[in-house]
Order: sequence, then structure tokens, then C-alpha cells
Amino acid sequence: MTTTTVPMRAPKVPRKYVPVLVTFCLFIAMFVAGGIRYEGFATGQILLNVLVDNSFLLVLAIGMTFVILAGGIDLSVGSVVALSTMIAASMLSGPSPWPAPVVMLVVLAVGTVLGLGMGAIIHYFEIQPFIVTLAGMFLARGLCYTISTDSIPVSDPLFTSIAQTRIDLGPELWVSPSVIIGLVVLVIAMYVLHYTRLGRGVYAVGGGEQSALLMGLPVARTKIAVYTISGFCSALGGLLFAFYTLSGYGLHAVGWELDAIAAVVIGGTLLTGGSGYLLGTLLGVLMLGLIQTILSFEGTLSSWWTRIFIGLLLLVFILLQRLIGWRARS
Amino acid sequence: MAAEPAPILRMRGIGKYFPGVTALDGVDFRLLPGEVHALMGENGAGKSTLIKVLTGVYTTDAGEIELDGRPVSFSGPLAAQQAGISTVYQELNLCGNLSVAENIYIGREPRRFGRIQWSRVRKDAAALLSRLDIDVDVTAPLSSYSPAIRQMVAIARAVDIDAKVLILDEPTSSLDAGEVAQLFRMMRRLKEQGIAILFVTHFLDQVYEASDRVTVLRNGRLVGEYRIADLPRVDLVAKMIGRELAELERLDDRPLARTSEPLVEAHNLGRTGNVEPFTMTIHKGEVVGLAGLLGSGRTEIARLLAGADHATSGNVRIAGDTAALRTPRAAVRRGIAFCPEDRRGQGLIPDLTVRENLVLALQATRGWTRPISRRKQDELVAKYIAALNIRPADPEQQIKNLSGGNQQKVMLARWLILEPRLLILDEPTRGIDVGAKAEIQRLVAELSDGGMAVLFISAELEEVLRLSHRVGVLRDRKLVAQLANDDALTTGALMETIASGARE
Amino acid sequence: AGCGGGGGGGGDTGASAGGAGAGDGKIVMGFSQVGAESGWRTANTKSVQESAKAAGIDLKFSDAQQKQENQIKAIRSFIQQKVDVIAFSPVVESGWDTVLKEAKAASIPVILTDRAVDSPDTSLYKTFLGSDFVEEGKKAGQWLVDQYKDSKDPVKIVELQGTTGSAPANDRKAGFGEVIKADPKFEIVASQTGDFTRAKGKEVMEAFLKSTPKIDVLFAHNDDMGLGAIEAIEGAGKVPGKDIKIITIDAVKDGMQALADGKINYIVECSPLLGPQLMDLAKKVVGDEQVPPRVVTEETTFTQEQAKEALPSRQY
Amino acid sequence: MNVNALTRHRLFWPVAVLAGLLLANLLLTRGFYNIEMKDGHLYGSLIDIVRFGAPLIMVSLGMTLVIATGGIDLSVGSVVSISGALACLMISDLGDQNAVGGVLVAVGVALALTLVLGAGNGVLVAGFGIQPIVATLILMVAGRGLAQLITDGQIITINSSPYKLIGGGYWLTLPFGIIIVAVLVALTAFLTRRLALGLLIESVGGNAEAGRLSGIRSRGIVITVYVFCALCAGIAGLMVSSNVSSADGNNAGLWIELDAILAVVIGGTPLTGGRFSLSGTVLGALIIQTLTTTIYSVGVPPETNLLVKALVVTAVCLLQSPAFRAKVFGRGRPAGRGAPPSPPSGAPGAPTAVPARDEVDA
Ligand SMILES: Nc1ncnc2c1ncn2[C@@H]1O[C@H](COP(=O)(O)OP(=O)(O)OP(=O)(O)O)[C@@H](O)[C@H]1O
Ligand SMILES: Nc1ncnc2c1ncn2[C@@H]1O[C@H](COP(=O)(O)OP(=O)(O)OP(=O)(O)O)[C@@H](O)[C@H]1O
Ligand SMILES: [Mg+2]
Ligand SMILES: [Mg+2]
Repeated sequence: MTTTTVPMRAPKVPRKYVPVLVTFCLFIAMFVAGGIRYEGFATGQILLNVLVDNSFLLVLAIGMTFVILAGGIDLSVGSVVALSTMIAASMLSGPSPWPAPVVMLVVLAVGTVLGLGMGAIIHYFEIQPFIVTLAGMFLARGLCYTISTDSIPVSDPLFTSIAQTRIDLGPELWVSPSVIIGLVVLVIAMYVLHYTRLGRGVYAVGGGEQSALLMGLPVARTKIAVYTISGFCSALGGLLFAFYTLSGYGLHAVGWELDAIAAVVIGGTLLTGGSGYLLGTLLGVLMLGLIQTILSFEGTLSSWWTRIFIGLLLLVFILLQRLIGWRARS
Repeated sequence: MAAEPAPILRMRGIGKYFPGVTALDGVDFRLLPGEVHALMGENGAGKSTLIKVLTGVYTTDAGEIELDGRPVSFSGPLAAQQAGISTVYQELNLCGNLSVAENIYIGREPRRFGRIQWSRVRKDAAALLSRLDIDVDVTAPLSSYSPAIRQMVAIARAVDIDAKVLILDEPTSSLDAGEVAQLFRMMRRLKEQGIAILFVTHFLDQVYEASDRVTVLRNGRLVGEYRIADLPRVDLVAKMIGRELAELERLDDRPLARTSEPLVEAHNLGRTGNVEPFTMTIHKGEVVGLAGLLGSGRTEIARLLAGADHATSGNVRIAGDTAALRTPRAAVRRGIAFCPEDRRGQGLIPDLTVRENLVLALQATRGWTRPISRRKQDELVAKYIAALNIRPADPEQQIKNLSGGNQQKVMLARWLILEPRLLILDEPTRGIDVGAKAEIQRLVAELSDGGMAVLFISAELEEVLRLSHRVGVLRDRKLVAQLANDDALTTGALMETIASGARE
Repeated sequence: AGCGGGGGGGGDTGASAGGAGAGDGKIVMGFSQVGAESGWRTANTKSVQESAKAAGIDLKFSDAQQKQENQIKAIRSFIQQKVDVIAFSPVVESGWDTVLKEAKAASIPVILTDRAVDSPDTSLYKTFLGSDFVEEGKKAGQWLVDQYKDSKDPVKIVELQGTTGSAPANDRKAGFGEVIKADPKFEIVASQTGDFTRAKGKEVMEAFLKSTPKIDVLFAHNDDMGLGAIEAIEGAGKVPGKDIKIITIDAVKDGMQALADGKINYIVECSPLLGPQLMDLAKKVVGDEQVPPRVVTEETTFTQEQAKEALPSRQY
Repeated sequence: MNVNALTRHRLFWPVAVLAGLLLANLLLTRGFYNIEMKDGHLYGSLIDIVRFGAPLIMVSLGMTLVIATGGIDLSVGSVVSISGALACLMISDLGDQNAVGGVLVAVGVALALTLVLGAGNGVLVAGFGIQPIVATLILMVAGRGLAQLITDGQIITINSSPYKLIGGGYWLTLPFGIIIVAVLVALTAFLTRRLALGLLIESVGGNAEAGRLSGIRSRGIVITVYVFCALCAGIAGLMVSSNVSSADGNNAGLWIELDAILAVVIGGTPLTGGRFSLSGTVLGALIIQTLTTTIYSVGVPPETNLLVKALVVTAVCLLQSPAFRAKVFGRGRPAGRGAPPSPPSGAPGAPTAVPARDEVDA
């Protein structure tokens, strides 16, 4: 692949940006490789489609980045997405549907409150985030089924129009409103992480909770805040997904928590907390999306070869990321 | 005696009980505005616990606290800080993943419209540190610096916080003389501003130099509060350890460098960017001290010899054979033991017990298939707990619950158990009380008499001089001189060499 | 989640028609499969791939790993690749309008297979080819009603459901329930999900056998759960097919074998072999011929005797 | 031992929860405690719990050691399906499926493959320094594909009585799976607690750098642990497929990694690495399986399964949390825990608590 330029350029950038840079170059390399291999691949719209088809994952991964940076983990995100679509769809359907803006607010509120609750339990009762959010995952998914086991279509005009709007960016280039929402969330999140005390507190807590506490940082507030943010992002991701599919379903978004975690970690964020960037998360999401795109262009893979192929692409990517990262550092 | 001002801080009848350990029992303490107050006591006496109880890290089990005459109870360090108590805790509590500048300002960054002004953070941090004579890249992550630098950063952070009370728990344990002088100058300035300073240290000199009064704790109980001018050193030591210390005995004058067979010969050993190639020989039964300023490369030399880092040049011969020290394991197998300076980061396994921490290195050399029998473990542990006076003498206590000094003793014991051929000690006496320090020094001397070679690194030049047969002097990551420890070599002479360069 | 699971049979999967573009006159079909979550689904995939080859249609196959968003992505990419016809088995019923409108805008006809979508706008797809899960449930219930029509005693039924929330589970349960509720002597005493798998079917049945004093009939949403349950019943010292009557859906080979062996009493077929019919429809659709909006697959039901006859000629 | 000391024992709460679940069954499920002899083997709900729980215990056992080194293994579910698939494929190709030799070969080959897979995980983690969660995610995704490749996407049904023994058979009236589990748990306990492996693993997990400087070959240990974990998952895979005499590449061991991690954590091993508890893990797995069996027996509607699970998991964790017990049941929390300190309640002449303002002004 065309990655040999990376080690040469890397020393000029600060060391902490090396992983993100390497990831970026690998992403470009993969895109170029796809363009060479598949006809009609190397177009701008393919790249934009990756965003269009993954805006919800991006939003989830942003919330997850906060949690992971603070040294935690949130397994509930996928279920909260499902719950959000379910709440939205069930409130919008039926004999007397609610107005769409109210529904959106309710959905966001439910997600946020769930996150807040989990954060509070994690912090005040000192229970490992993994189990608390796993219980949250069961709970949210269970709530979906109690609403309904069927999938519920959404025919609300506002949702439909958001779903079907195309924002033209140029000849044959367009994105959906969800992409704009996702990118806005990304920019806000970057601002919060890098220019506010809350954001810096997230890094500090991830670097060492006990230290942060002794330094006099508001650890409780920070820890609870990241889960609340993640809950909000999951609910927002759920709304975006409801726009995307115009339906609510209890089996939506199964396993997304792993996709979100993978995106964050592939983007160079350490699972142990305290180190990583949202730009990396964006790249991680794009990377996962690109793998999907390559698969659909490949076109002839049987189901199991699809899985093996995803695994292999991930492996190659991660190994290269690692090895180039090493070389660039030393 | 002039009328005392009203204390700014008063603690009464403080009790703190951990399962099986009474850390504090009925301790009274007061701090007057504008004084430097030393808190003294042996390792495990309860000094750090008192500070943690005061600042809300621990809840009190008994007693009350008054600040400015008002009863208070802090919910945590944040609340204490907001009430005007700024603290540097003993275990360095900073975030290694953040930049130096950020560590100083986190939680109180200058902001405009809620947005952190990074340029000001960096500028202020650099200015603050340069006032302390620390020259570091404030944008680099803190973890890339040595414990000493981290200590100075923690101090910088604490003094920069607007406070009525400043608490420093063993701030000087890893600083060299110059840094300590800097710190004291700053303390005096703060004192003149009326700030009350609580100061914990094991160095008697520093207590007499810097403080006005002293409170002594022993075994979690208050021994008394004294004006430092009224308390001769021997009395202070006696009050701390509860008996007369049979003088801080001068170890027998160290004989000149032994000419016995060489054990470790490093030839042009170096690592680009860390330490320039050096050539050094350590003989059997010889104690070689390393002296130098902060960041002069002492630790780097130790790490190269211990296989903790890869050398990029040169070679090492051990007992005549060329040895590739690629991993610490390879070094350990050749009889080189390395006790690192960064206790928390590189030494302790916090969740394990004292016993497990103690036998770890020995077990590692034996491999997992040859366990040390429990009886043997208990024997070894009992022996070293007694020899180093580790308290509480409970082998099944988690090591993270021990006081800092006692943790250090366990670390030391981990390597002594191995009976290595070369023992590398990087700041082994950090945070260790007077009695125990003398004990450890005697131990080192005994071991070297028994034929063990020792590479001894300490920020305290006196200690280096007292123990070593030969002293290597480092400056700017370069071994600039190797001096025989004859009568001509004094701390003054050593300082001069460190400052000016070779005296061959 | 699938229509069912199970089935033996082998064969190769390589269905890659080499180097065909849209230009050489061959029809290019984009097919988005749900996944490979069961033997049923695999047989379905294989049938589609093989008949595409036989029909000379260039197949672009994409596996969605049971995710709707992946299917949407795949359909988008088919549109981008300007295929002649798109066929897919929807993971869920709802939420296809947006992408199907895109297909319509690009004038690419769409055929649904296996499952319907619930869009009110039926112009979004040309036709729907597949089974009717509710009908399957009804057939199973009907057989039961017929079997016990002479008896007055209450009939205690346990039900092994498919994956909670999946369309086949919902519909089969509904269809079955609708038929048996006509007679109060039928009572479902226990109902639990077995996730369409043998292992879960066995585990759940073990629990039923212990907690439920009397079980007359087992209704399993697919053969695999039924096969697992048979093991549990045998382990409890009872005779499947006699002590407990068993009805299942799918008719995979292992199921048919058990039916022929008398361990299952009745199987409602749910055929995965949609390939040939799909290719026919595709050709018609591309050739602008008229097609009926709903094509029901030819499916039957099997009693033990019928199974013995049919078994040798089963394809999967 | 007084009550206080008892409740403070680290396994007290898991045991209490398990007892509570079993007690609930006494009231809710008829004949839950009946154990009969059927065809020369024990039969009853309690036996079922251990029998169906055996694969989970196996997987959790390996997972415990991985987690103790500070890692995590997401690929166990895939390994479960791969090993079952390969063994069944080989047995189905045998002329005589009941030939013990052939079955042994099949089992051996399947387990050997899992060793290779585990080593792959280990090398990615310890050799290349890739974060465990991503390193094992690769095999989690690709492994299921591999299993389906082996089975050709079908369910392989076999009919082999020696193979059936592993997960579905009985020996000395006991389910054979239980015996395998007991042997492996005992073996693991021996290796880690009698021999020194446990200490080394805990050191690597507690502070890897300190371990390295102490001369521990941490890479070797980490790789060994992943290999062991894969082996355990492989054995679990054999049990699962043997129990139903068939291999289902797609569904075998689906989501078992989550249950296994849950079992480990309920058992008191922190995910951050360090101290681990084998007995805790076994208890944790039993709690999960008892809960599952209870849900089936009690007649919980399938839609609410997950709600019940969420409830019980939350209850277990809350009970286990000293902070929760202190806050809800009053004091009695072991003192000395660092963060976060709570203000002393009802101290005489209650001092004015100084609340933490949100921010300090710069
Ligand atoms: N969290 C804890 N759990 C149990 N025991 C503890 C805990 N923290 C401290 N102790 C015990 O309390 C006693 C006092 O410890 P403290 O850290 O206050 O000593 P110190 O005077 O600061 O000693 P040093 O000079 O070594 O730092 C010690 O015996 C220690 O083992
Ligand atoms: N004043 C300084 N300016 C810049 N970097 C420094 C400074 N002091 C230490 N460092 C960094 O810390 C690293 C550690 O140095 P090292 O530990 O070898 O010093 P040392 O002689 O052991 O002194 P000490 O341990 O007392 O700090 C050095 O490699 C250097 O990168
Ligand atoms: Mg202390
Ligand atoms: Mg040093």
C-alpha cells in the first residue's frame, strides 16, 4: 500500500498525534486501494455515503469516546438506540400521535436520564461500569419488547422529510441532515473536550481517578457527566437511526456497542482511559464504514467469507497502524 | 513569649481506624497563620493519614476540625481547596497523561467566555516553573519526566493555588539540594504573606532550617508540639522513635575502592537521547554511588545496567562474560537486581499483599512451576519485616494500605531476598525515617562487606558519600567523573564537580 | 433472525459469474441477504446463487449480518453500481421507504423475497415472493385442532418461540394462537423463546418438563428447536411423538427424518428454495412484463407418512 | 466466625444471591428440588443448572485469567463455535461415528486449533501491543465466519455416542460435563494457587511494568493465558455441540462472552486486572445459569426475560457493593476506602459541611 510516506512525515508532528495521523493515512490508503480495485469506487459520493450510512454510529462513538476517555465503558448504547427508535415510533403512531418535536425531546430525555442513572450508580455505589451498563443494556432492550415485539413504521411527516432530504454539496454529491447533525455534535464534543474544564476533567479522571480526586477535581460530576453524555448521544443516535430507517424495532442496533467501542479504539483511544482524540473516533467510524463499502463492492463473497474478510481487513489495518506507529515514533 | 495568634487550623481528638490498624488516636493539632509547622514521626506514624483526614480524603472516625474558628468537615480535596487548603500529597497525585502545564492548572484554567485559554495556560506554567528553576517543555506529557520533576510540578501547582494553608507531605524526598533550597525560598516568601504551611519530612536538617514549630506523632498518637528552637535534635529523634537513638552512627570509614575482581564492566554503554556512552567498572563488594542533579541521567544508567532499557551502543561484561541485557529478566538471571525510584509506577503491585510483593522477584526467577512453599515464604517475609521494621508487621496486609516509607522498605526487601551479585538502588531511602534509613545504610554496608556490589543512587550527597567507595558524577546525561571516595572528597567538592565538570 | 433454521445437505457456494459488466447484455441483479443466521437461510442463499448461475444472471450478493442498516447500505451501493434489478429479504418489515424511493428514482425495479415490507406505497416494489408466516402458524394450529376434534379433555400445549421480536416468531405465534383459541380445551401452559436453536430448544424444554406437570403437545417455531426438545423429552424418559405430540415448521432434512422416524408428528413446510422463482420474476421485471404483486411460494405440509415418501427426494 | 466477619467475606454476597435465587424457586417452581434417578443417572432441575451451566463455567474460567492480566477476550464465543464445528465435521466424515479413536482424533484436532487461535490472540496482545478488546474482536468477527466455513453454513448433525458423552452423557450417575468442569477448575486452581502462576498473573495484571522489572516474562504469561482461555472455550464448544449432537456455526456460543465476563465480574474479579477469584467465577456462572433456568421454569414471558435479568444483575451488584450497603443499610462499610468519602453522619455537634462548589475561580 501507499503508506511509505508516513514515517517520513510523522516526525514533524507532535508525538501524541502520530496514532491519529497513521490512522488517517491508512484510511486514505485503503480508499485508494478500493478505487484501484473497484470500478466506480473512487468517487466523492462513496466517501459521503460512508458518512450518510454511519452518522448514527458516529454520534454513538462520540459519546463512547467520552466514557472511554474517562476510563469507563458503556455497553448500553446499542439498546438505548433501539429503545429510542421504539419510543419514537410508538409515540408517533397509534390513534393520537404526539407531535414530532415533543417526541424527539422525550427520546433525548429518556436516554439522558438513563445515562445519568447509570453514571450515578457507577460513581456512588462504586460498581464496575461494565456490569452497570450491561444491566442497562438488558433493561433498555427489555423495555423495547414491553413496548412491542413488532417493528413499528414511522410515517410522521417531519421524520419522513428529514429522512428524505438531501443536502446537495455539488454535482452528484449530497449528504443527509443526519450527517450535518453528526458533524455538529462532533465539533461541539471536540470543543467540550479541549476547551472546557469538563473536557479536561474527563482526561484527568481517565488518567487516574484517585489522582484527579486528590488534585481537587470534581470527579463525581465528571464521571456522571460522561455517562449522561453517552446516554444523550445514544438517544440522539437512536433518533438519527429512526430517521434513517423510519421505523422502531426492538431488535435494531444489536451489537452496536461493540461497533462503537471498536471505532473508538481503532481511532487510537486507549481503553484504559486518559488518552485519545475525537478525530481518531471519526476515523474509526469511517474505517468501519469503508470496510462495509468495500464488502458491498466485492459483491461475490458468501456470508462467511464476508465475516472472515471483515476480520482480515481489521487485522491488516490494526497491524499496519501499530507497526507504522512504532516506526514513526522511534 | 509573645501572644500567639489564633490558630487558623485546629484539629481536636482526631481518630482514624482502619480494619486492624489504628492510624490515628486522639490527635490534636494546630497550625498558626504565618508559620511553617513540621509534622514528624516514623514511617507509619500517621502523618499522611492526618493530612488526608484533614482534607476530606478520609472521613474522621472521631474528633473535630476547625478552620478559622469555624467547625468544618470537607467532603473531599475539592472542598478543602475551596476553603483555602492547598495540598501536595505524599503519593504524587498528578495525571501523567496530561501535559505539565495542564497538571498545574487543571480545574482552574484561565478562561474567557468559558473557553480555556491555552496560550495563557502554557505561558503561565512556563513562567511559574522557571521561577522554580525548572526548565521543561510544559507541553510534554508529565509522564515523560522523572519523579523529581513531577514533585516540583506538584509543588508548583499547590503554591499557585490561592490558599490560607499549604500542606506539603514529604515534598523534598526526591529533590536535590538545589531544588530544596528553591523550595525553602518559596516557603519563606509564602510565610511572609501570612500563609500557614504544614510540612512533612524525614530530614532533620530541613526541619531545623525551615520550620518554626514541630508536632511529633508516634504510632498514631500525639507526642507533643514544640517550638523548634527549644528542641535539640537528639530530643526530637528520641520523641519520634520513643527511645534514644544510639547516635546516627558514622559507618566505618569506607575503605578505598576495592581492587578485587571486576564484576560488571560496562564499555561505552549508552542509549541515544538518554545517556551518552560511558565506561564503568563495578567490582565485587564495591559500593558505587552516583551523584548528579535532577535529570542528569543517573536513573538512565541504572536502567541500562538492569536491562530495563535497551542500550544502543556498547557492551557489558559480567564476571568476564559478555552479557546481553535485553530484558530485566536477563539481568536478574545474571544476578543484577534493580530497585527503581518510581515506587508507585514501577515497583508496587498495589492489590497484592506485603508477602506477595516481597517474594515476587524471587518467584519470578524461579519460574511459575517451582513455587516457594508457603512456609518458606512466611519465613522470608518474617525475616525482612523484622530486619527492616516494616509496620504494620502483617504480611497479609495489602501493600497499598501501607504508609509510603513502609512500602519503600518492602520494595527494598523484594530485592534483598534475591541475594544478587549487583544490587542497583535508585533512591532507596526516599521517604524513609531516620531510624530506618540508618538501618538500610548499615544493611548496604554489610552486604558489600559480604561481597555484593551495589550501585547506589541518592539525591542526598551525604548519604552517597557515607556509603560509597567510589562516586560517579553525572552532568547532562554524561558520566563526567569517577572519584575515589577518599578523605579529600567532601560534599562540597562533589557539588563542585557536579556543577563544573570533571576533576580527574 | 430467519424463517427458521436447520437442514443438512452440502455443495459448493462459488456463484461468481466471472467478469460480467452491465454492458454485455446479461441481467445484473443485486441481492441483499439478511445474513447466514440459520441453515434455512444458507439454503436460501444457495438456492438464489445457483439459480442465478443457471439463469445466466449476474448476481451481486451482499450479506447484511442481520443488520438493517447494512441492507440499506447494500441497496444504496447497488443503485450506485446501476444494477438492473434489486432483490432483497428485508431484515425487518419497516423502514425501507427512503432507500426504495431512491431505487425507484433510479428506475431500478425491486423484488422482495421471503418477507414483506409494510410500506403503504406498494409502487416501491414490483412484487413480493415468499411464504406467509401467519399462514404457517395457522396450518400448524389447524392440524392440532383436527387431531383433537374428538376429544373433550383439555390439551396442554407448550410453545418454543423463535427469537423474540423476529417476524417469523411473532407471526407463527399469532397464526397458531388464532386457530386454537376457538376451542377453550387448548391451553398454552408455557411459552418461552428458544432463539431458533437446538441448544436453547433443549435447554428450555428441559425446564418445561420439570416445571410443567402435564404436557400433551409441543409447538416449536422451527425444526431445530423441535429437534433439541426431542432430546430433552427422551432424556426425561418420555417418547416424543407419542407421550408428547410435536408440531414444527420448516421441513429441513433433519426435521423430516425425525418426522419419518415418528418423533415429530407434523411439519409445516417453509421452503427456502426461492431461487428459480426469483430468477423468473427478475427476468420478467427487467423485460417490463407484468408480474403479480404477491407470489406465494409453493409450500405444503407433511405428516409422518408423507415424510417417509418425500424424504429421499428432499434437496436440503 | 461471627456474622460480621462472614458478611465481609468476599464470596458472601454471591453466595447469598445464589441462595436467594434457589429459594425463590422453592416458592415459585414445583418440584425444583426433586432429584430422581432415571436410567442410572441423576435427573432434576438442580442437575440441569450445572449441566447447562458447564460450558459457561468453562468459558468464564479462562476469561478469569485473561481478565486478571488486565485483558479481555471477546473471541470466546467464536472459538466455541469453531471447535464444535470442526469436531462435528470430522466425526461426520468418519466411517463409523461411534469409533472412539476417530472421535478422540476429532476432539484433539479441534482443541489443537483452539490453541492456535488463542496463541494468535496472545501474540496480537503481548507481541504487538494491540489493545485486547480490538485484538480479540478480530477473531470474534472472523471466527464465526470460519465456523460457518467449516460447516458450510449448515447445521452438521452427527450420531456418535462417544462424542455425545462429553456434553450430554453421564458417568457415575453424574453428567460428564460436570466432571470435566470439576477437573479443569481443580487443575486451574492447582496451577494458579498451588504453583506460582497465579501470583505472576496477578502481578502482570496489577502493574505490568513492575512485573517486568521484577523479571517476570510477562509476554509469555499473557500469551499462555489467552491460549488457556481459548482452550477452555474450545472445550465448552465441544460440550455445547455434543449436548445437541450437532454443530451450529452461527449460533453456538452466541453472546457467551458477555455472560462469561458478567460471571467473572459478579464473582469479584475486577475488570482492571490484578486479583482474581476462581471460586467467585464459578459462583458467578452458576448464578447466571440459575437465573436462566429460573426464568424458563417460572414462566416469565419471553418479552420480559431481559428485564428480569437486568433486575437481578443490578441487585447482585448493588448488594456486593460496600458503598451501597453503607449508604442504604447505614454504616458498617469497611473504613479506609479512599474515594469517595462521605461526610460523617450524625456526628455530635454536626459541623457545617463545606459543600464542594462546582468550580474554583481561577
Ligand atoms: N487505607 C488504609 N487501610 C489500612 N491501613 C492504612 C490505610 N492507610 C494507612 N494505613 C495505615 O495507617 C498507618 C499510618 O499511615 P500513614 O500513611 O499516615 O503514615 P506516615 O506517617 O505518613 O508514614 P510515612 O512516613 O511512611 O509516609 C500505617 O500503619 C498504615 O499502614
Ligand atoms: N530539568 C530537566 N529538563 C528537562 N528534562 C528533564 C529534566 N530533568 C529530567 N528530565 C527528564 O527526565 C528524564 C529522567 O532523567 P533521569 O531519571 O535519568 O535523571 P536522574 O539523574 O535519575 O535524576 P532524578 O531521578 O533525580 O530526576 C530525563 O531523561 C529527561 O528526559
Ligand atoms: Mg506518609
Ligand atoms: Mg533518578
